[in-house]
Amino acid sequence: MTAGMNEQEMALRAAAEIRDGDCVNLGIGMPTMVLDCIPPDKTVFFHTENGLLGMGGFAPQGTAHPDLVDAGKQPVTYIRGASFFASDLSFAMLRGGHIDLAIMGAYQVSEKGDLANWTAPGMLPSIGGAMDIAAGVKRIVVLMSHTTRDGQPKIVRQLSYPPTGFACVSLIITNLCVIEVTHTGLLLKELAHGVSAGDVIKNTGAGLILPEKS
Amino acid sequence: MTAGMNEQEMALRAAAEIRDGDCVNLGIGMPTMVLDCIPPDKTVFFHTENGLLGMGGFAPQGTAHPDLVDAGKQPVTYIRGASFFASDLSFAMLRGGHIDLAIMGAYQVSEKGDLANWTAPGMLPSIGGAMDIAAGVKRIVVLMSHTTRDGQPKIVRQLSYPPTGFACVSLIITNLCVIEVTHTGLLLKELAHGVSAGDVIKNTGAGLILPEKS
Amino acid sequence: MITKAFGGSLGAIHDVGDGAIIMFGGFGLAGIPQNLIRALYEKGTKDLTVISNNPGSRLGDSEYGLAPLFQAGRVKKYIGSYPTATRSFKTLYEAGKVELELVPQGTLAERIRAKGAGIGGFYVRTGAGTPLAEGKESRIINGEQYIFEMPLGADFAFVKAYRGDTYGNLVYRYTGANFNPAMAMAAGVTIAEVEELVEPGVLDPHAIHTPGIFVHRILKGERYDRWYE
Amino acid sequence: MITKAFGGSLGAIHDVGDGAIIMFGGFGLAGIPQNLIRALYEKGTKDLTVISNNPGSRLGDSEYGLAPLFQAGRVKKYIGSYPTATRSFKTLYEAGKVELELVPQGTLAERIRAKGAGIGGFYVRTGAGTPLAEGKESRIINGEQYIFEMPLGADFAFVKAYRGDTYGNLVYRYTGANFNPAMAMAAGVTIAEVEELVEPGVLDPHAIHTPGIFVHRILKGERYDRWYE
Repeated sequence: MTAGMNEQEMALRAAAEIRDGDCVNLGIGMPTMVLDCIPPDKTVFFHTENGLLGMGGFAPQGTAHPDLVDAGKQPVTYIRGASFFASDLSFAMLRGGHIDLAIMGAYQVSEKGDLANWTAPGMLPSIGGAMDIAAGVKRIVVLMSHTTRDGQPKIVRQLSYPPTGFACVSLIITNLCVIEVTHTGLLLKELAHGVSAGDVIKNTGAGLILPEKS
Repeated sequence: MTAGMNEQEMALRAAAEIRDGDCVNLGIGMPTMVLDCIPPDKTVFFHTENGLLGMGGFAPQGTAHPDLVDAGKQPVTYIRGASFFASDLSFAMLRGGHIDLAIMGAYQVSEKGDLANWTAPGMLPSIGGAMDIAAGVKRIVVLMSHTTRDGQPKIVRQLSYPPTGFACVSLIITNLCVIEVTHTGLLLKELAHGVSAGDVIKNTGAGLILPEKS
Repeated sequence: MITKAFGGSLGAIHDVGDGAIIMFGGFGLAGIPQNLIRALYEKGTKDLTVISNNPGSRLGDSEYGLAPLFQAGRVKKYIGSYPTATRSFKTLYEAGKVELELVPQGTLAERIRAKGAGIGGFYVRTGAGTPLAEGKESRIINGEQYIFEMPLGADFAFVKAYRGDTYGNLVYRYTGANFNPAMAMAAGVTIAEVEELVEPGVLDPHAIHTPGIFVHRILKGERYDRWYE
Repeated sequence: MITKAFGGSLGAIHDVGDGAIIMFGGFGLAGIPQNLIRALYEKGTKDLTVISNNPGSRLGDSEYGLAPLFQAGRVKKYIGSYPTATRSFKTLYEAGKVELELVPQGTLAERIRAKGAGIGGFYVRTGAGTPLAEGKESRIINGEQYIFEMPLGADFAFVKAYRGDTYGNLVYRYTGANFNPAMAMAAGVTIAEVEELVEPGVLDPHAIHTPGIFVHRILKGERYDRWYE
C-alpha cells in the first residue's frame, strides 16, 4: 500500500463532513466522487448550480437526457423530493448562505483560508460559479492533491494565483492529510496512513499547528 | 341627461385605451369597472400585483376562494392562459416596464403628469403598489372625478398632496373630459357630452391647450 | 430519512421569544399562515416586530389575520405597505403605541428577496423624490433618479402554502403565494404551514415554488377558515 | 384571440440585424435554443454581442450550440462565465478576434434578472477583491466588502422551453430552465422556441415558470438533437 489517500479515500473523507439533511454543492472533477460516498441512512440534498436540489448520481448508460445535467455538464439523475429551478434562484441559494457545505477543488489555499481555483496566470480565464460559492456558502471543504504535479506546495502563506475568495475555506483534505483553517492558523488535524507530520510540513508552503500529542 | 360622463362611461372610455393583447394593471376602486368593459374580440391580460396575470371578473356569489383575490382583496376569477406567481416576480413585471398600461385613481395630477394618489396630509399613510406602478409602467391612465367633492380642481399646476411619482401620467379621464399630458402641457382632447371647454377650464387648476377647431 | 415535520403549530413556534422579528406571508387574507398566527397569539409572545404587507384584514365589522396580535398590544413595530387595512392598527398608531415603517409593496418584496439572495442592497426608481425617499441615498443611473434600498430579513418567517412535503418543498395556490416565497428565503428560521402535508416525491419537482432548502419546519395547519360564503 | 406564434425559427428572427446584442439561454447543451441558433447561423447575421453562460459546448471532438457562430466569425463580443467550454472560443480569443467580458455565473444571472426587474444596480460580495472587481465600485456593508454590479439587458433574448402556449407562457424541464427565465425578462424582444406548442389553458396556471408577458414570439422548434446516446 502506498502512503497517503487515493482519490476514493479522499472523497470518503470529504463525505464524512456531511451531516444528515445537509444541502451540499459539489465542484466539478474529483468532488463529484462524493456523490457515491453517502451511506444509505443519510439524506443529502446535492445542489447543482445550474438548477437542481436533490441530484442523484450520474445517469446510467442509455438514460441520459440533454436537459438533465450537473454543473460539469454531465448527465445526472435526481432523487425523490428534488426540485428544479432557474439559475437566479439557484445562485440566491448559494450567495444567500442557504447551502450548508461546498466541496471544491483548488489550485492554492492560503493559511488564512483564501482560495484560488479558477484560473492561472496566462490561462484563458473561466469562472463559472466558483466566486459565488466562495462568497456565499457557510462552509467550504477543499479536496485537492497536496502538491502540484511538479511537487510545488498548494497550501501557501499567500496566494500567487488569482484569488476566488478570501478567508472562505474551512477544511482542506489532501492525499496526505486533513487540515482545518482556524483563526490562529492551519491546524494539522489528521494524517493519512503512512504519512508523517514531517512529510506534510515538507510539502506545505505555510506554517502548520501540530495537534497536541495524546 | 346630466352633463358629463358617469362612472360607467368613464370606465368604457378608459377601456378604449387598451389594445388587443395588452397587459393591464387596474387600481382599486373605479378602475376595476374596466374589467367588464372589454369587447369579446379583444384579449386583455389583467395583472393584479398580488400575483396573477389573466384576471377574469369578480367571483360570482358562492364561488369565492380566500386564496384568489385581486389587489383590492376582492375575490376574482382567472382566464384560460392565466398564470399565478409571487409578489417579487409580480413587481418585477411592474418595475421592469413589462406592463403596457395601468389605470389608476388619483387625488391630484399636475400639468407635468406628476401623480398624487396614496395619501393626504394628516392621513395614516398606506402606499401598496402605487409607487412601483408609477415608477415602472409604460403608460398610466388616470380615471378620476374632475374636482373634489367640495369643487376644488384635482388637475393642478403643482401637487399639494404627497407625490406618488413624477411625469408618469399619460392620459387623464374625468367626468368632464379627456386630457393628454404632452411635453408642452395638458391637451384637452375630448369633451364629455354637454360639457364645454369653458366648463373644463373653470374646474381645472392648470393651463390647458385647446385643440384646433376643425 | 430526515423530516422537517412538526405535529402542530404551537410546537413549531416553541422557540419564538419576546422581541422576535417575524415575517408573515399573505396579502389580505390570501395565503396567510393563520394557524401559526393563532398559535403565536395563544403563546402570548410580545414586543414583536411584524413584517407583513398588511397588519391584518377587515371584513365587514371584524378583523382577521394579524389584527388580534395588534389589538392585544403584542406588536411594537410594523413594517409593511398597507397599514390602513385595519382600524385596529390606525387606533394604535394614532395613540403612539406602535411604530410604523412604510415600504412600497414592490420594494418590500424586493428587499426581502435581496436578503434571501445575498444581495447587499439595490437601487430602484420607486419612491424617488417622494416622502418615502427621505433619508435614503439617491443616485442618477442612466439619467434617471434611483434610491438605495437595503435587504430586509427576520428571525422567523411564518409562511403558508397549499401543499408541502416533509423535506419542506412548497406549492402555493392561486394568489396565495404573494410574499410567502420571498419571506421563506429571508429568515433565520422559516416555518411553513400547509393544508396538505405529503411525502417527498409526491410533488412534481418542476412545479415546486419554494424548494425545501428554504424551509426549516413544516406542519399541517389545524384549521382553515375560509371567511367568504 | 391574440397569438404570439410564428411558423418557424427563421420567421421569428426576421428582424435580428447585424450588430445585435442577443442573450441565449442554456447551460452547456441543456435548455439551449438550438433551432433559433441554427436559424441565426443560416441568416448570416454578424457583429453580434453574445450573452450566454458558455460560448457553445464541446462533446468529444465536436462543438455544438453557439460554437458555429463563433467559428464563422459572427461574434465580436462575448459576455459569459465559462468561455473555456469550447476550443473555438479560445482560438479566436487568443488571436484577438473576439472581445471577452467575464462575469461570475451568479452575478450574470442576477444582472440579467435586475434588468428584467427594473433594478438600477446592486451590491454582491461575489468577486470582491479579485481581478473581476477591477474598475468596479466597492462598498462596505455591515462590515463586509461588496462590489456594485449593473443590470444587463439585450436587444433580443433567444430562449428554449419544453412546452409553451400561444400566449407565450413557458414551462421548462429538468435543468433546462437555467438562464432562460431571467433572460426572457431582460430583452427588448424575447423569442421562445418550445418542443410542444399548445393552446392557452392547457398549461397549469400554477406551474408556469415564465408568464407570457415576458415572451413576444413563440414557435415550435423544427428539430431537437439529443447529443447523448
